[in-house]
Amino acid sequence: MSNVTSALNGREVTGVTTIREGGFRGMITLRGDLSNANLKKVCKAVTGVDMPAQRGVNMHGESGLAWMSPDELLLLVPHDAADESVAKIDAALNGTHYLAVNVSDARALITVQGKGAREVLARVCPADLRASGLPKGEMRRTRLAQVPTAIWTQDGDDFAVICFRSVAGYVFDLLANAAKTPGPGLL
Amino acid sequence: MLTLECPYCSIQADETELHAGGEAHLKRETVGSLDNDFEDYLFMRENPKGVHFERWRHVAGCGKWFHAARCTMTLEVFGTYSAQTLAPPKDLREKISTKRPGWTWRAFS
Amino acid sequence: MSTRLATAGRLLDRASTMEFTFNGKRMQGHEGDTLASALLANDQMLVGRSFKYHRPRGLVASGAEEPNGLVNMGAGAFFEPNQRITTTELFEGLAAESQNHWPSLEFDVGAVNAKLSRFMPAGFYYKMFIHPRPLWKHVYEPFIRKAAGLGRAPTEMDGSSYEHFYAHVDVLITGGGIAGLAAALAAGRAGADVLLVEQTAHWGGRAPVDGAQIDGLDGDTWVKETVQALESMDNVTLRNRTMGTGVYDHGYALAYERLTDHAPDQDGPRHRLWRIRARQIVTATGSIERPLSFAGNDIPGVMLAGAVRDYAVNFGVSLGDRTVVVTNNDDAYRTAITLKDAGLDVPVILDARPTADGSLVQQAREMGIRVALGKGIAHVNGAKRVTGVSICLQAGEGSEIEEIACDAVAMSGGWSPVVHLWSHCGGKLIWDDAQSHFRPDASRPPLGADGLGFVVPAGAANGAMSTAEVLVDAFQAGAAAAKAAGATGKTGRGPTGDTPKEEPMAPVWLMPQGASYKLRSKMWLDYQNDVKVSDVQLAAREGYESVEHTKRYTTLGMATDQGKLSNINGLATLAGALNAPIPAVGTTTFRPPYTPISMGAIGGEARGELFQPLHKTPMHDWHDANGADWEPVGHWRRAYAFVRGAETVEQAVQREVTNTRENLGLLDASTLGKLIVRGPDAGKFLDMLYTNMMSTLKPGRCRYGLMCTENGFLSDDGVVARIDDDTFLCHTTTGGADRIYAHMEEWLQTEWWDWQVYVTNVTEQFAQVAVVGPNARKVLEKLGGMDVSAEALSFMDWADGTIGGFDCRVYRISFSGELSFEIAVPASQGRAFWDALLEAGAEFGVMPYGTECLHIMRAEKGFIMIGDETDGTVIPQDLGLHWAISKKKDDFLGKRAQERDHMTDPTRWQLVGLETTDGSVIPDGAYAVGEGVNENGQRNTQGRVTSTYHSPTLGRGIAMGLVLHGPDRMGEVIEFPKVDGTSVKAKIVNPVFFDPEGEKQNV
Amino acid sequence: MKRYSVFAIAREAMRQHAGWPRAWASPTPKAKYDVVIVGAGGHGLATAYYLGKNFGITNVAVIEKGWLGGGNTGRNTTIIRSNYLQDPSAAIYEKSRSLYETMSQDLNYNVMFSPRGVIMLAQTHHEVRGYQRTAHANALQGVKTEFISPARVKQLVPIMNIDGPRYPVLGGLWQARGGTARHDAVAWGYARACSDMGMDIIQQCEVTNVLTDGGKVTGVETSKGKILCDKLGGVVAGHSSALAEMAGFQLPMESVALQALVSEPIKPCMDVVVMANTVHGYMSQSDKGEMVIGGGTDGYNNYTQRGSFHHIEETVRALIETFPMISRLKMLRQWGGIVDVTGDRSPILTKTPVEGMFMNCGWGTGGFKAIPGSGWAMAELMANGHSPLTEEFSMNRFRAGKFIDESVAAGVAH
Repeated sequence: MSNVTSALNGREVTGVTTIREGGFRGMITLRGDLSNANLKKVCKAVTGVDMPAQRGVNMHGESGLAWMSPDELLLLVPHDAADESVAKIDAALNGTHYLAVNVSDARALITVQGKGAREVLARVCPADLRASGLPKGEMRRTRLAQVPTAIWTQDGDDFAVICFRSVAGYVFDLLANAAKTPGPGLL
Repeated sequence: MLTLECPYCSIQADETELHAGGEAHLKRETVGSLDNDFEDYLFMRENPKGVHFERWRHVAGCGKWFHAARCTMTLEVFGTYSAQTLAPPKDLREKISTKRPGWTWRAFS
Repeated sequence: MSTRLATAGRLLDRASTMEFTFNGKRMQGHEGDTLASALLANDQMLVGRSFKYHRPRGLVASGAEEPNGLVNMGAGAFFEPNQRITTTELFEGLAAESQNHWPSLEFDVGAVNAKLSRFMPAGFYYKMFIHPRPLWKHVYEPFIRKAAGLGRAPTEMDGSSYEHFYAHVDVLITGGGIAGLAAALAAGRAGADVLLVEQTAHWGGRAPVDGAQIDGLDGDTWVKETVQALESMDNVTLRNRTMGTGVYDHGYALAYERLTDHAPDQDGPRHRLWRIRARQIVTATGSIERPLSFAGNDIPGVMLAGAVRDYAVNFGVSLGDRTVVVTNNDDAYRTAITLKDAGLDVPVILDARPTADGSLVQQAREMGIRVALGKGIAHVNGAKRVTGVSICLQAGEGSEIEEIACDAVAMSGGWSPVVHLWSHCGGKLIWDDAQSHFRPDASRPPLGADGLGFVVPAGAANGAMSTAEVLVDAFQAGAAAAKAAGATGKTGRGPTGDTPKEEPMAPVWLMPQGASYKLRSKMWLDYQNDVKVSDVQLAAREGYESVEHTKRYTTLGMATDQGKLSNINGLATLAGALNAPIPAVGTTTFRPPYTPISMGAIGGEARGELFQPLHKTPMHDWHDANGADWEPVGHWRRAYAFVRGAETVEQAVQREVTNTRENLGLLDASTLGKLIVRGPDAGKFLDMLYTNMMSTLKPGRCRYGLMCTENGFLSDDGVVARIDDDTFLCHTTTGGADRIYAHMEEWLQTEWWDWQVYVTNVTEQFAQVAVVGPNARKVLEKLGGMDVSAEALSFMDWADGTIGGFDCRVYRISFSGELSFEIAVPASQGRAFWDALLEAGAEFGVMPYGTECLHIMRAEKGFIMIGDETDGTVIPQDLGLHWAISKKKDDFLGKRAQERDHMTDPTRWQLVGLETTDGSVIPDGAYAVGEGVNENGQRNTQGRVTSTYHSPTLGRGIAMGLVLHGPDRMGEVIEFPKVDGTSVKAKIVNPVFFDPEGEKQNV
Repeated sequence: MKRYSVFAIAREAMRQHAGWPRAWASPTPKAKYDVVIVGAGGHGLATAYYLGKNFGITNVAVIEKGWLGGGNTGRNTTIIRSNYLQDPSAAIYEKSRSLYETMSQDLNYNVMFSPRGVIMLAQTHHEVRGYQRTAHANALQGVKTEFISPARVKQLVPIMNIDGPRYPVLGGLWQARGGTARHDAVAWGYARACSDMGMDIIQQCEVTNVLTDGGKVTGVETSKGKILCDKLGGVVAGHSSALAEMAGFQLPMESVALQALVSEPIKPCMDVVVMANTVHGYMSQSDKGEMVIGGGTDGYNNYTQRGSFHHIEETVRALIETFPMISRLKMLRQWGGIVDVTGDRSPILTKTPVEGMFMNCGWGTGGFKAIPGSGWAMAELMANGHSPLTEEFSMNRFRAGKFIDESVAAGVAH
């Protein structure tokens, strides 16, 4: 619908490493007992993927499940499927103690793609971004410069960054600035 | 620049991803407590030169609070553990005893 | 004179010539030169003036330890003071000027200080300028400040950019000499992730200059092959022009990469600050030669012997035609031999030792160089450059035996390991008698997070002084570090080196041993700060016996080289004066950085737009384009007012208030915190967090609540909406969203972890607009959708629905006293919703309003504002908010604290309204005075204003304030002095100034 | 005592400066003193000095585990101001500031008190209101301050960027008679004057126990043996908790690292002290020409005198934003000190549960400016058992909830 705008309107800067706003994505914060069978079942039903291990991200297309903490998952779904997904979870977990909220619009998704992506991130991120420190399929909740973010890679080369919507411009500028020049070639 | 392992996500977290939360294992005093007990609870702080137990939050991470046992003289970290406990775990206390024989902290040793 | 030799210069590309200027004079150098070597090649011996006496200064060293060669460099946005010329690579067009002189380097009026130096011993300023008192500030101090200070202050915003880089490695090796290379070989072969950094542009350090033979190869060849071998390893990264600057706790280290200093036209950041987490750090930082203390050792032309050799071998530059070498060790003979080989004259080697017969000594003799044993320099002759030396017996008192003409002196007092990085984080030192230096005590390393050592010293930095020893020691260090970092591969055999047999050095701290006061007052320890042997001795005599006292009293080692040349000599002088062994005197603390690093690099990318994250609401861009006068609120910016046309900000505010009261206002309220609290225990939890009862709130209803800290003070407020039996939505202040969310998590995780409650922060999920004013309902009805009538949605109700096609949640709450709806839509639709309200509201006189209008309207209604009425010392009871403090609850955060004596004291100031008797506005922050003064002579007070405005609605000044017994004193007039000496009188009134019955908001 | 003056210098210059006596003696401890002060930092030495000067009590030992002035006195950024909001703070800091005015003459030691002026920048409307409040309070407290315009700020500090863009300067709280002094000289000057009064300054002497008898202090056990006394003053900053523990009581405080840094020296470019609380940084230029910059404190207990680097980073980036020209200066040195921070971040000057023992501690990040006032008040408290200046700073205030909270006005380390 034309009334809808993402945080950065799909901004991108192309280059050796391309920084792009990842557009709309449905995101749901789910807090609860992650070992609960119903919870696992509905998560699978909504996203099509299995429950990830500690720090893991399992993705299938636009959908996926990310482990955020021992009692928190982030569900990724198509943007327009977020509300109905929350409804499905509510139905499935009715009677248990949990919290499911659509947070799609509270977040922004920025991708860092191409050669040098790890080193673009390493300019502003204190986490160990070596392939051994941040392997494929694992999410690191950390900070980029002065704001909290979550970053992960599915293929080991391209990265996705989730941050709060209000600071999407800051994070984008930060990454675009870092991507202007080549890194030292360590990672 | 400390690093502490978050016991909830098993990440070696950088100090800048953490928030320091002061002394651990405080017992909350509230309505009905004596003035000096309430004062102790809010203001009297262990300030040892040596083994200390404290609270941290993995704030730019999983968001969980946890406990750490640390030496304030060398900054050695003896271990981190759950925030949902009233006392340091026994194995950690024993580990500290091998490194700092005779240590005490409040009622713990 | 110093000049360029016809041959030699292993680092030079003689085919490439570069032009540069020094004090405006055009000069030429070659690619590969440093600014220092290029200046010497142009016979520019005089490079600066000292700090205190403005003595003429020439180069003493060839590397990072250089204290004298500092220049102003560049211009405008690229100007930089205190650039060290020995570490400045020459580039085409470089423009440098010398510092700390007036009117010129050659003729400096400040040099009169040198003539008066006998009146300016160590600490002289503590003893004079005491009377008369005002003169210090107005006469003496400005004079001293002007005389000090070295380089010029930059005036413009820096034109360069900077960046950080976070690296995690197994082994960080600092120093790319043969020790660092050998350590990297070992660690790399063992399979560790290795980062090797070298401060200069070249690998190999001193070894090639010193003629080292390694694995049967000459130094240069071995270095080249080893660098190639390391570059071929995937797990090893080499960075030159990158200095290890500091070691911090838990394996944290900083390295400072100078990316474009040598090529200013190149794009990209100027410096990169590496922020490294290493499991192990190898310090292969080499050693630094010590000067000798003889009279006149600061005259331009006196240089460290190793530096003389560096300039000759690396840059093909001779310091002089006739160089006297003075030493207490064999190494300086290498300089004599090198100079002789280059066809220069070495009239004599003065060796303070009574005997010397090592192979280098023999070689020098065989070359026909005169070696005078047991001799030293009584004094150097010359003023702005060396013209000769007078020779004396080292064992004597300085009687002149012979005078020798020369134009350069190469001195060597032995070598000290660079222990800075070892020491930064607590590594301890031991005194090595044989070498007369401090070196790392391997048994007391800096301790990491696991309580084990994480720094391994290697090579000369560990006290290994010969090529052979360096290689063995460094290779072992690399292997040990790799192993400690968890690498398990085999390291194989390490490189081996050949070393000529050297004889022991002899400590010489004073030359000659029995030097008179006159000589001692001409022996420089710290060249830049003008600290002499006599100064240290005076300090000791006056009781400044601790090494830290001496350092601070004399300023020894506090110059920009941080004592790299002077510390050991100063310590030895102090030990001598105290008649104590040197190790008993101890060392000063080594602090980062190893050499100064740019503030720009420390700040990194965080400048301009990236200085701090700017939080933006979905409507931010509209505000920006429509006259928003921004106000920072936390990391958000909120519009203070929307300024139209030629009006002032104040006029805009008054217009917005009037329009909202009369027509229709819109406020972007998106920044207010929104927290979802859910679970069977959510009500119980909120009852603990808020002072009032939240568990009794009915779904569909809203309630205003107060939060206190456990210490009792009011910390936040906001409207809570109950969504369903298990779910609440808590609004916080703008600054409170993250803080209160964290506060909730803290209590849930660390105190009430068995309570079934989940919290999440949905602040940014929604754009929230306050639609306020008599026409508020009209515009919503025009947009159409849900029923917003008074019957369907009464005051303090909320409902979900649609308005104008937007899914939304509407809260019927008011912070202005007007008919008001706060409407939340998904953030992605926020801008469209805002636009729709503006369009539909046009016929109803819609105008957006800012935070100041909000503040005035709430003050007219007597509503408190967190941050105005509260300041961290105010409890809800002070604000007359008893109605919001539940009497029924056994407990809530802050309740016990509010029972303490001082909190229940009836003399606590209480909230009232204040109406000025003359209609004016009480100044912000004014206090109401009481009678008399207190025990400390301060005027007694009886209250203060907390909020004060001109109310356009009432056409007069209104205020809220905290006043002693205020609510009992209605109608009384109290006095608020202004800072200009006048005062304003105000009547104590009810704080609700406008529509006390709520007739406007309840329609 | 040989008096210091330009004439004395001239005289000594003619004889190779051989006639300068020791600035202070280095005696072995006596068995007993009337008063023992633990800690020969600025506060401890000032306490001893005013005990002697104001109360004639000179049978005093000041004992120090390291070298005198070697703790926070010699590690701070030397800012002196008294523009505090709360009455008790303003009283003691203004007393202190006024004593700095004449300290060089009182001590016959040039401590280089430089009343060059201190500005606290207001960069949000909230800060404007806060500092206007302080200015009003100060006027009634006898502290001379004024709230000045951005133009005046720019005039006083031409190198400042007052236009933002992020945090434009909206004004500032200006205290013209605030400034700086030479920190080491303050300790040395007091030490020399104390020694001259016959007091013993005993360095390299560590207290290992506090001796009491029937709840009354009798002396201290030290690395140089037992030293008895009638009254004991603990003035040991970051180590106060440890000393209190020896005496069997606890203090409401924690010890953390506070950091500072200096640039390389440059020619004079900033004549005043600037504190910028919104961006968290403060800066002055020393007489040597170094830009002296204060950093923040760590959030965790620490006795290492080393802090975490990110505080340096945060401070430097804040100051680059405020003073863009410093970007091309270089950091010469960074260091840390251990400060003791109380529950309300205000100091404690107090009697203790041990009769005859007094504590002066908790100055947190702002102790240097308080040295003479703190010593003056502490001496009065120890001599008379009461001082109007220390009344509100009792350690018992926390129990009643009677805090002295200055964070209301300034949220930054200072």
